[in-house]
Amino acid sequence: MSLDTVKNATNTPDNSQPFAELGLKPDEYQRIRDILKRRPTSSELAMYSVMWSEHCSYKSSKVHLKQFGEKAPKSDALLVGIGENAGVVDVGQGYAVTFKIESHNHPSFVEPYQGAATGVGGIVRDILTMGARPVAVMDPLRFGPADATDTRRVLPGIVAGVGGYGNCLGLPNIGGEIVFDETYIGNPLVNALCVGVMKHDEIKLAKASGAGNLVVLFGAKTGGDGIGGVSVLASETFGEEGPAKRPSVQVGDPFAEKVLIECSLEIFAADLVVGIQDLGGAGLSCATSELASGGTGGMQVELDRVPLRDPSLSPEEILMSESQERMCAIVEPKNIDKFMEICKKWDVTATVIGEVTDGERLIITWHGEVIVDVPPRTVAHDGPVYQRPLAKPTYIEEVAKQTLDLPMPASAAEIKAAVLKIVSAPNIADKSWVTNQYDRYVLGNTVQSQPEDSGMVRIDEETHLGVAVSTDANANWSYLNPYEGAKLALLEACRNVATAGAKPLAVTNCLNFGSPEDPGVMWQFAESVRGLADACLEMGLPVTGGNVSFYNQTGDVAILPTPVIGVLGVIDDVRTRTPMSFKDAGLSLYLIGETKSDFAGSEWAYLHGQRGGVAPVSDIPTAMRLNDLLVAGRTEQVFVAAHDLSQGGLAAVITEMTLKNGVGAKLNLSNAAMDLLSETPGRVLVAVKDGAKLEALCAKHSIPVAKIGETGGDSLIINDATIALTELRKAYTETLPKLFS
Amino acid sequence: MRIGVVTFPGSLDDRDAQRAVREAGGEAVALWHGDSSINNVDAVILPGGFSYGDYLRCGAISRFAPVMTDVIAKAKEGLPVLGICNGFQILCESHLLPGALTRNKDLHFICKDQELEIVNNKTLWTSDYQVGQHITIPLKNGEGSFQCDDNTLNMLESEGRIVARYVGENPNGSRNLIAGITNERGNIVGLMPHPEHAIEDLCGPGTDGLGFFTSILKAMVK
Amino acid sequence: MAKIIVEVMLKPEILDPQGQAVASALPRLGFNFAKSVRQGKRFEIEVDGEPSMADIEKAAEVLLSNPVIENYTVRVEK
Amino acid sequence: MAKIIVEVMLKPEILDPQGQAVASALPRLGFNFAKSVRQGKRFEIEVDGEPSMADIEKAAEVLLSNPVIENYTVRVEK
Ligand SMILES: Nc1ncnc2c1ncn2[C@@H]1O[C@H](COP(=O)(O)OP(=O)(O)O)[C@@H](O)[C@H]1O
Ligand SMILES: [Mg+2]
Repeated sequence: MSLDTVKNATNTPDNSQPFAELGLKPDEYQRIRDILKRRPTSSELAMYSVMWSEHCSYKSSKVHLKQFGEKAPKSDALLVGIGENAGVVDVGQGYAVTFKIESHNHPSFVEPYQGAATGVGGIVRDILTMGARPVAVMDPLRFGPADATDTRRVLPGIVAGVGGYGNCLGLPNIGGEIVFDETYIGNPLVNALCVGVMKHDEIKLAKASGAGNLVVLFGAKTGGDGIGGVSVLASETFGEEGPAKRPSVQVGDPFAEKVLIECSLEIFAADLVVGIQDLGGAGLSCATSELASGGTGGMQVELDRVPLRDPSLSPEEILMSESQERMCAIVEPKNIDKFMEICKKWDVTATVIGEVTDGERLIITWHGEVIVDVPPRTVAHDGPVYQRPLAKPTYIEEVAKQTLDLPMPASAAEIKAAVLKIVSAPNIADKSWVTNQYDRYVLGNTVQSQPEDSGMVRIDEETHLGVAVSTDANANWSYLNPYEGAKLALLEACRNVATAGAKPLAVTNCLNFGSPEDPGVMWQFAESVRGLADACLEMGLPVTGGNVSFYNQTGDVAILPTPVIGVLGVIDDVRTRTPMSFKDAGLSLYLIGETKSDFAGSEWAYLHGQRGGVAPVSDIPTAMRLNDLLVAGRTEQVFVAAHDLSQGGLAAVITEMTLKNGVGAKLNLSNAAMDLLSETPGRVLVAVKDGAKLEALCAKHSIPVAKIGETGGDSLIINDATIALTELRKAYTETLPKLFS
Repeated sequence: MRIGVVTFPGSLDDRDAQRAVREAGGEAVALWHGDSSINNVDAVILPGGFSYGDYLRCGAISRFAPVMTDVIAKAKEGLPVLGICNGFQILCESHLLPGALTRNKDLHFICKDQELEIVNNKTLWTSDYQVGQHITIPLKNGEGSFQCDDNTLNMLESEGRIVARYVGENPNGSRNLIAGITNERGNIVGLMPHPEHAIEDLCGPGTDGLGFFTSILKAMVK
Repeated sequence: MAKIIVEVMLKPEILDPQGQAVASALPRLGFNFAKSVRQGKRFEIEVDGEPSMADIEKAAEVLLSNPVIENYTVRVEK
Repeated sequence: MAKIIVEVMLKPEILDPQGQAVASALPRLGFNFAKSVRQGKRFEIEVDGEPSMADIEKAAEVLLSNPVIENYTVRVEK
């Protein structure tokens, strides 16, 4: 095929172009023609199609995501907000922390290992791009039923991929989630979170300013990886028989990324870049257009200078290639030699591919001929915006009417059986078969990781300043009530951070949903965003960034609405954090917060095949008082241990607390079934030496608290039911190895 | 006491090894794989990580790094060298230590707190431990299964050159539960688990690992 | 007793970080003969009797290789 | 332009967990033909001109294989 230059496009206005195959609607194609006042060249068409795809343009979600900005509480902590590669918050002592979640769901279904691996690689580059040193990762995951054949294919591959890439980068994995549900079969969710740390004055932005400055592409060579992947993958729903369009998958090279990280940090430290952008989805199309529109607008790129792994690539393919482990920097000419020197030291390929120009156009040439001449904003930011129709799905009212009919254990035998049943359920059971494949120690600053409520890393060895991060979603509640579900997920993530004694500071999210072309799904999405925005406003927490993943559905069956919420908290002295478990006998066990009969969306209901009922309703003022209480209790050293109650309720929590250090407990419960299995949000089980001190603290924050038992012995005793820890451990730890080894 | 820690492309636990040296009271000197010499440090640590991505075989490519020429030459003359995890793999690939480290028997990367028994405290790196002492330090690798032929194994056993063994279930399929070995002279030690991640209570399973670093510092003042 | 050899290589368009690492290490050791290196897997399968080639092909496709990124070849060794 | 094939297999006495894993997975998938499986590496090296076989043998011995646990074979592919 001959080169389609701008001149050629002008002379052949009527050539028909495959815009539909590239995922563009006729009116979108027409808009491109209006913008350019001619037909686009094939390279321009490639750029627009990939940048205007759902994944890159957020065309279906934009109108809703706006709320995060509009409702945003004013927060002095926010240094960089939504719109950059990741938000940045001030954590004190001159430190800034950046964190973000991104999804890599569809690629991980097609090729579990590489899909998950490159998912980790992508989010780490986003964090690096902000100027930060990545210091930890997390991996919220969702799978089909644990015993489904496809789960046996997908889960081990995804876990190996998350570990294979993260371990090789030397980033501790400090947490995540593993949840099984029918709706994720064929649509596993691989969300990856990365946290990075820098000093305030080290923050970098994606902008190309200063005419004459050089555009430098560095890192891996460009190959045919995932060409069109970004639009195809994220915009095409999967048919029954599997992915509608199987993309050429991207293969990650974690070693190349590790070297790229160290090389980039050395370049940042020498202050050699004006702007920087990672190459993720949409590759060079995204990097060049975002850099240019982030700056003054003018940029000239000689595409034939791009180092290729596969010399047969056409200019269109080079622009769309999603080859991993690449970065694009804007460098002043006076600094280019130093820049190249550092790249040479790290054996990183670096090439000047163009320069920043006056004017407002992004011009790309191929062997001297102009193949792209566009206003970069129109590619990067002026994509289509959809007001997708919303309709409350009929199931909402139906499930709300259903009344649950669940067995309520009463006798000692029933209580014992119920506890063993719930703690051996795949969703509750010990996840160390997975997490033991992740390095949690590297970098030497991991204070908490799995199975603690939140991951915690030290960021200053002298002052002991640290951050805690948790990600949460309760899709069962979101299914029953998306608005409350999103709020409750935020509250849980905050509580998980506060339980360790850290103060919640900022929010990120990854919104995983079905097809936005389904009004019911779109309603779930809109309600979730509204709930999250309202809750963030009420709690004074800024949303710093996030990601949206649509089309997670097989045929017309969508996944449960799964808004994964990440919360970052700061803790002034990590040495005083409250751990999840106790080592001593004779401590008093208190339940903070009130237990109601909340079985809708509970694990107990799920285990009995019941999805209906009315989800709990969030109580934000109380939740905020509880968080203050937890932080205060840590500072005043009231708690020996504290553990948040969520899926699996008290039964799961007391099991985890006793098994962690092999110290038993005795509980006296007035209503064993409800106390053990209900999942009323806003509760924390604590172990204390001085009960009076705790009661005073709770009174001060007007939070109900009740003594329910004490620690000690080698079994878990609940009223007159006795479970030896050995038996409890067997039930809790055997499930995953049995399924996946 | 100046202890060099070599950073290869893909080294990960190099900063942690330096921190451990400082915690033990020594001076940590960063060495670069491309350096032509170890500029007269008193001992060298080859840290853990995935040097060169563990591609081909763990340590196979790093072994040929410029700095290794000097490390290998001086190690043969008695320079104290500790290879941790990837460092152990590099020492085996360099044939400074016998045997090889291969895929864990269950084929997974393993990260866990591992109990070890110290079986030789005559090396420069283990003198602060008691023979028979049990310690717990992190084990984290995908290719930590120590393999060698029967003759080599008998030699290691009969010459008392096994430094530490895994206690309890064999985590990775290593022959005779071998977690670490030394050379005839006892100046070179290779260890699969990570003592540098057990030097403080906060960010690891206690301080059992510190002994490797205090041992060498004492050995060098003598 | 026959021996079956299954060779699995990454498809040509797929990135091969291992092969690249080897290719760039060779010159550093003074070996300059390699234009490019690809690294793959080789399985030696001892079989008794006369297994059906179809079976072995199937096994190579579903277990020994990942058709998304790899190609395989099967042959019987005399 | 010639292509050189280097095959590297673990020595028979060295434990091969990958081969074992394959051997035990095959029957589970209904394939019962395998008596034993060994997994090794295969390198495809593109060379231009006529490299000295001695060079290639040397590279296979010092870099591509580890004599402590592996054997290798080198051949030129037509
Ligand atoms: N659900 C969301 N909530 C808040 N911000 C979001 C969300 N989804 C996307 N964003 C923001 O939109 C911008 C573009 O997202 P994205 O294209 O994923 O960035 P990148 O390509 O660097 O990953 C980012 O600043 C991202 O944080
Ligand atoms: Mg980005």
